Amino acid sequence: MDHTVYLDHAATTPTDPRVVEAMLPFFTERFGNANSLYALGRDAASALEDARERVARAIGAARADEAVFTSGGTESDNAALIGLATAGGRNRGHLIVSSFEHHAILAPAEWLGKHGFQVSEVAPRTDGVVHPEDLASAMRDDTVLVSVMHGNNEIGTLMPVAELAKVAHDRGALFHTDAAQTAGKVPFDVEALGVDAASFSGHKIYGPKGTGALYLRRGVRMAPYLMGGGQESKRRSGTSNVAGAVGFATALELMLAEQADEMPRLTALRDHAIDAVLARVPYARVNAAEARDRLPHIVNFTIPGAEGEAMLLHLDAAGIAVSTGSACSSGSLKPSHVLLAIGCPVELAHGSLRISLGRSTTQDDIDYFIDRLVPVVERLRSMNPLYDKTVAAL
Amino acid sequence: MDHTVYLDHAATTPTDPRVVEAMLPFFTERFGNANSLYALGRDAASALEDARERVARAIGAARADEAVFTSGGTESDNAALIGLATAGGRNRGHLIVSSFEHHAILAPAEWLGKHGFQVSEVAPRTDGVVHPEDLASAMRDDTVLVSVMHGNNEIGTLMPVAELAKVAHDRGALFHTDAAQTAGKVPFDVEALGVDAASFSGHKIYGPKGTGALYLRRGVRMAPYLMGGGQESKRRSGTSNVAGAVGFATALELMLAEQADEMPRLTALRDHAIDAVLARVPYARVNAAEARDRLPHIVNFTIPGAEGEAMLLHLDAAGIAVSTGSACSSGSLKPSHVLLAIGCPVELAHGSLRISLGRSTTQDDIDYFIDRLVPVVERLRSMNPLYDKTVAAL
Amino acid sequence: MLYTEKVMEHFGNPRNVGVIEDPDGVGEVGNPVCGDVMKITLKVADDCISDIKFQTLGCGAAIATSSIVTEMAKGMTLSEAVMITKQQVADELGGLPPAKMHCSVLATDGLKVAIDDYLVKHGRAPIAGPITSTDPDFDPHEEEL
Amino acid sequence: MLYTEKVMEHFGNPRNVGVIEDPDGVGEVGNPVCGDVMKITLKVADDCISDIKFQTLGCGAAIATSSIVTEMAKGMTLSEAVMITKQQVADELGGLPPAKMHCSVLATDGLKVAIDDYLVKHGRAPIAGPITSTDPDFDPHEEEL
Ligand SMILES: Cc1ncc(COP(=O)(O)O)c(C=O)c1O
Ligand SMILES: Cc1ncc(COP(=O)(O)O)c(C=O)c1O
Repeated sequence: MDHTVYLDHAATTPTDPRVVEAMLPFFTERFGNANSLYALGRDAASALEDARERVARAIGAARADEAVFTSGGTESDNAALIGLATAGGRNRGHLIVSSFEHHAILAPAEWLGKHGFQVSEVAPRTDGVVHPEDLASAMRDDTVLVSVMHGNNEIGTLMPVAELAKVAHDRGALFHTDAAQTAGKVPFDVEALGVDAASFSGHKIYGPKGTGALYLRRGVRMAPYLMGGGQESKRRSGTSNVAGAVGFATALELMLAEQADEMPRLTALRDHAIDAVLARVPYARVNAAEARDRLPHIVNFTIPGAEGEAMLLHLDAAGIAVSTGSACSSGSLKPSHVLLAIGCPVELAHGSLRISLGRSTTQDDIDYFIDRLVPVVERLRSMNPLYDKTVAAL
Repeated sequence: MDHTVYLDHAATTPTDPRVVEAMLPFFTERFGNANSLYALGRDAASALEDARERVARAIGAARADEAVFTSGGTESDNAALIGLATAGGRNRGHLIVSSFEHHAILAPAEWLGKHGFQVSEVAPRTDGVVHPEDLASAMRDDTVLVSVMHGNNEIGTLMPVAELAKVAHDRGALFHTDAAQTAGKVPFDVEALGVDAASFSGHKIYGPKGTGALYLRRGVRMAPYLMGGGQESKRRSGTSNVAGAVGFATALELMLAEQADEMPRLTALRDHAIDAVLARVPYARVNAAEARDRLPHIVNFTIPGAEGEAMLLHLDAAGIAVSTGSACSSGSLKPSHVLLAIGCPVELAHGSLRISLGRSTTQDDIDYFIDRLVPVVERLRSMNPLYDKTVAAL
Repeated sequence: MLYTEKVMEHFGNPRNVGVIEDPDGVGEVGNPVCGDVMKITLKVADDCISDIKFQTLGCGAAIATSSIVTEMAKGMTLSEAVMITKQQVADELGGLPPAKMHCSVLATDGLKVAIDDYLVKHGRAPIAGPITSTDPDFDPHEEEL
Repeated sequence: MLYTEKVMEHFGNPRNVGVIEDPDGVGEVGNPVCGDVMKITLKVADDCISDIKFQTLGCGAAIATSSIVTEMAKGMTLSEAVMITKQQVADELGGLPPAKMHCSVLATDGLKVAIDDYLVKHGRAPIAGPITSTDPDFDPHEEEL
């Protein structure tokens, strides 16, 4: 793995060495159970609460206890959807999710649909954005919960979350947003956005895998998802992963500290990549290109006539790591539900390629990627029995 | 925290430096998403599968894919109870748990009881053991699942799991056991025990907090608890915590490698502690003393006339870490449900103290603990307005 | 759950521990099934609490609240002392974890019972009235989320 | 999901890529909506496959199975070639991830269609019969757990 050009930061990121450093003492020395009353336990509890305060501050939460530590974005999403829907023993009602949510939202929504609730999907438009008017038309009197992601992990579009939350609130529903891809990368403030709950994931922001958080506005009731010893003020049981909480808090703070410099840097690199791909790969297009509000680091291309996985594997052979969409669906042959949701024809969706930039990314990385992409696409197109037909139909 | 005598290994353990060492590369270097197809992802996937094989081997599983990585004992317990009960869309049926399970079992059992299932509790006898005959009488034709822990975390008794599993199987029910306190400490083999599912926790065996595993026998169907990207062969979603899995596997292997030496060493220290406490603290007794099969490292005392938390705090002031039961219930005033389940009168249950030994424990630690315990008990008893009455009633 | 430094200080060095010989008033509240029992003995002079001692079986908060309530009450008039609230006891200790708030009820209740005991023994009307901790609906274990 | 070395080798260096000019038989299977399309052209001499080439739009497994099936078929009699099973194709590659097994169906189907095309064009009866991948109930995306 010598010459790795890593362009898959939306799938995961390396843990920042400063984060590892911050975690280390909590493995071997300050290892107490944060629920234990003696000094070692109190020390762990105070580290945990300190981490909680730092997270709360970083996301603009009014109170530290609004942040609940979890095992990652998936758990936060599952807990939010199911926990908010079923709070107080509720077993029916209507909920709305956008149709291009991560599967960590779609799957629990489907589960709720099989367990007494009614679930509607609100589709993004072709610009990759869920429009408040569309949410408004989907709202019903019995809508209890709306979940629309802050930023999409495959195409990088940002949603007007504050307006969407207002639409939900106007009809008396709670609003949750999946901020796994956005917190730390673009400004994110739970008070400014007015959300009731939000999900975060550590490994997307140079924190450790297996860490995350759920923001839960004070006063919002949630049935706990992991049940047991009653940790996290009874909202999430399981012995507190103090090292993980400290790592997550440290990672999030570092993101904020570097955001002002890193956002424009990545935006420029991304735009350079877009320009070069469009110039050098015939017929290539950027998915949801028209959205103005976007994450600085994610761009999704459709390359007609070349299949995504095949491009990925050839680029891998050249030491370049990219993805065809969400890492979760690797190994599946289903085309991306995100691309389909924004109206990309299924045969084009098979030819998608996502690159996502991060701290390590340089202009050289981008140039190397494009220099390799061009011949890969040519080669695959030359092997494609339908290439001429495909191009003619564009 | 200079003079800490740590006697609370059942609450949590420090991560072994060899475990930390094994994990480190997976934070910063080998950080790929195990679901990604390129080299960095395949490297992560192979480390994950290697860890899975090591875990499977350590618990005697026939196949590596019977081990599912989770975020800890609590998640494993929740997933097993709810996932096995509701597999294939089942929404009714009868289940049995023992009444002195950890709350990570009792709470999801209660949840199932509110969601269509009927739940019975089978009580341990005063020896702290769930007897197969008692389970047999609780079985019904519609019993779908039985969960009885392998070793109790508060009193250290071991259950005849192989016989209990047979009782369940004879009536067509699945059998799950919570092995969070036992795996690695005493022989544990899923094939020999014949269980269908078993829960494990990393931080009880010198592994990292926030890690664990669920054994799921090949062919046993389970509704996934964390839903999303379909990781872990669709049985547990969420980006794989590779560092955590490697840490957990390493910790478990180290436990096995050292078990033959460590078990008798801890047993001797424990028995020394028992002898000394009984000799030097009037009226002290060992809870569930009559059970022959026990964990080497856990012993629970009842000290009539002295309250548990008060003893704990005074011992803490002397640099000694002990617990009054499960760390989870610290901060609650409810007396231990475990002690009540084995018939300990509630007023005595308030006076319980658990010590649990581990790798760092020496004979000096035990002696220091007892030297400090004696005056603490004397002092508290001298402040107890009911002490004479309590003693007279014993 | 975290105790304040002041709680720990009173727990480690409780004031006024013991039993007054030949007391003017005695109050015993709580019961061992709940895990907390407190006994207050006091001496009264000129309707003031001239001496007060306690014995307590219970957790750190039970001992600390017992200790502080005796310190607070010593020297007070009886009618001042019965007015001490559980919140004042908790505040005096720099706060108590929510799960432990009931301990301060125990402390004020013990004091009230001892005062009324003195009054009734001297043929006077009780002034403290019914105590919360004997209310059958009072569940000290009900924690708030 | 992991590909074997042999899959990766055939993906990286596929054999017999291209289109035979003036072929004796042509088979095109799959469709772009499913993401996989394969076209086989072949030459026949003495009822043996004397030359064979493929073009494939598809994933790594689609390209590797296409490549290997042409290698396997080359030199076989037509009746031998139609007997090549998806399992043999997968085995020849050292196995395929479960989710990708359908790719080997595509490869054997393409071969079968090309052979029957040759036979029918020459006024003979087709020998391969119906192909699985055109079965409307066939869902290549149905993974096994
Ligand atoms: C938008 C979004 N939500 C949720 C998740 C799941 O997070 P995790 O991998 O931490 O479980 C991811 C990434 O996998 C994501 O991109
Ligand atoms: C028997 C038992 N089961 C489950 C658990 C929960 O495990 P974890 O803390 O890893 O969530 C524990 C310890 O807390 C335990 O002792």
